[in-house]
Amino acid sequence: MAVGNAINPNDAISSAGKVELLFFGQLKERLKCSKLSLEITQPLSISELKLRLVSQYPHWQPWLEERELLAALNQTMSSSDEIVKAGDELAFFPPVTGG
Amino acid sequence: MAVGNAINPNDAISSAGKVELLFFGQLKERLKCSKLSLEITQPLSISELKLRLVSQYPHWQPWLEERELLAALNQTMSSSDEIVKAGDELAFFPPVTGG
Amino acid sequence: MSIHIQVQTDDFNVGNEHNTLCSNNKSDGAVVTFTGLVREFSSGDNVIALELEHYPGMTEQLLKSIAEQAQTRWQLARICIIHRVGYLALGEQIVFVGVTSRHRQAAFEGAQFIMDYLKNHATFWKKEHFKDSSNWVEFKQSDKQALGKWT
Amino acid sequence: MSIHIQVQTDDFNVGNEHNTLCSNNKSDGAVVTFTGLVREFSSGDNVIALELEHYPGMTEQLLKSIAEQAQTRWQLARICIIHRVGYLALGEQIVFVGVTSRHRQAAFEGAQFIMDYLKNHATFWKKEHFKDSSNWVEFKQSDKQALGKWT
Repeated sequence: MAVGNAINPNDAISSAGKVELLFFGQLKERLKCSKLSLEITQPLSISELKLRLVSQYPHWQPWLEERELLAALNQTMSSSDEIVKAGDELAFFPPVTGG
Repeated sequence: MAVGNAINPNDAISSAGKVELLFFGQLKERLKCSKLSLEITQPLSISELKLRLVSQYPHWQPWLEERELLAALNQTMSSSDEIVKAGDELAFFPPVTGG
Repeated sequence: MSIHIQVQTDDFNVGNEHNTLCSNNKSDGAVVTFTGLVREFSSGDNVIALELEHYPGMTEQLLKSIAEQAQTRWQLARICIIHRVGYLALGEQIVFVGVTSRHRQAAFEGAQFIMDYLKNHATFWKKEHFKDSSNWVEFKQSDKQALGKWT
Repeated sequence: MSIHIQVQTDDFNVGNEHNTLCSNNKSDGAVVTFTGLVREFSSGDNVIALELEHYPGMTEQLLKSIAEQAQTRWQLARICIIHRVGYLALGEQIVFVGVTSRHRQAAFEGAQFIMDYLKNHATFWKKEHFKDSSNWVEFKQSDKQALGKWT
């Protein structure tokens, strides 16, 4: 389902800055974290960003490497090779169970 | 759609008696008749009964011979070869258009 | 399992019927309703009202039989069918079908099945009133075709 | 054409939503609604409540996008989607989908399509509370399979 970007990434003069991370559902509970600002120095893929998180919070590894984990970059469902830039909003969550 | 008999036909000792005829929808308007008691002396098929009606009311012929006309004997949809007995309720009507 | 069938001249209230379907119903998480209203059916013409007649007794039995068939095919704990007769102005409600089920798909399919069978089998006849004329509605082939998916 | 999307903690009133779908709507003769309620989902266990969270902003956009997709596939003049979040006790309403159309089949299919896509794509997460424990609901394969009929 394509959804327009809700947050305009900065046209970064410097490519350094913060990425706003969000966690939902069971993942949020397991990480004991609902949001986190991550400082990055250059654009990186979602999977590279996950590795950064795991190196910083090693006990998160099993949950962040969960095969079914989903990611949304700037509120659009995204695959793990998409590039995250400073100013972006990146959310991780398990498969949805609404309705 | 099978529906149980709403009216129990008499276990006729004599087979003579009345058949209650009902007409609905456009047919009722064309015949200018919504119900009619028809005296019969012996059981007869629905198509034989139609012929009786036509001989009695010749101007009804085009409407009673309408190809799409439906019949319900004792409130059950019926084909023209089914047998009508004294005490029965027989309804004629065009295809239904509810809902 | 419960079936509620009503043929009436009075209007019905969808909110109330919905409440009745849901109340004291511990097991069903899905409720699907269909409501049919008097609209401008015929393209170009301006329907101002409908007039509906039915075959009292036979209609109620047919509706009950349709609901029972639906309950043999899907797990539908509660079914409510209300159909109005008489003179109905533009915008008025004609028919309500509401079903409850444990399962979303069953509720959707059950309600759709009931409407498709009602359109083809229930003994109602509908007359459209225009400003200066009126005519009986013709049976729609599309309604007959709609039955195809249930066989 | 109108689309109304609402994610809220408050309850909704199906009767009111139905009235809104029907009022000042001259052309649509068919209204289909789906309502989902908190029921005893897991066989054997006794759910006493659900807790729902969502991704604010993204959820509303996804629901709007699902409704727009439905309007490109079917003639659906009005669509209303309401989804509750927060703590919901047994028997409470969770989700409402209501659509209006000129055509009965379009209304049924449109509402079913929206629910199937909502279940698979809308960013809600559901936790079941039992007497002495709680657990997050697992994604259901049957919901994924339900999408099959729309492709």
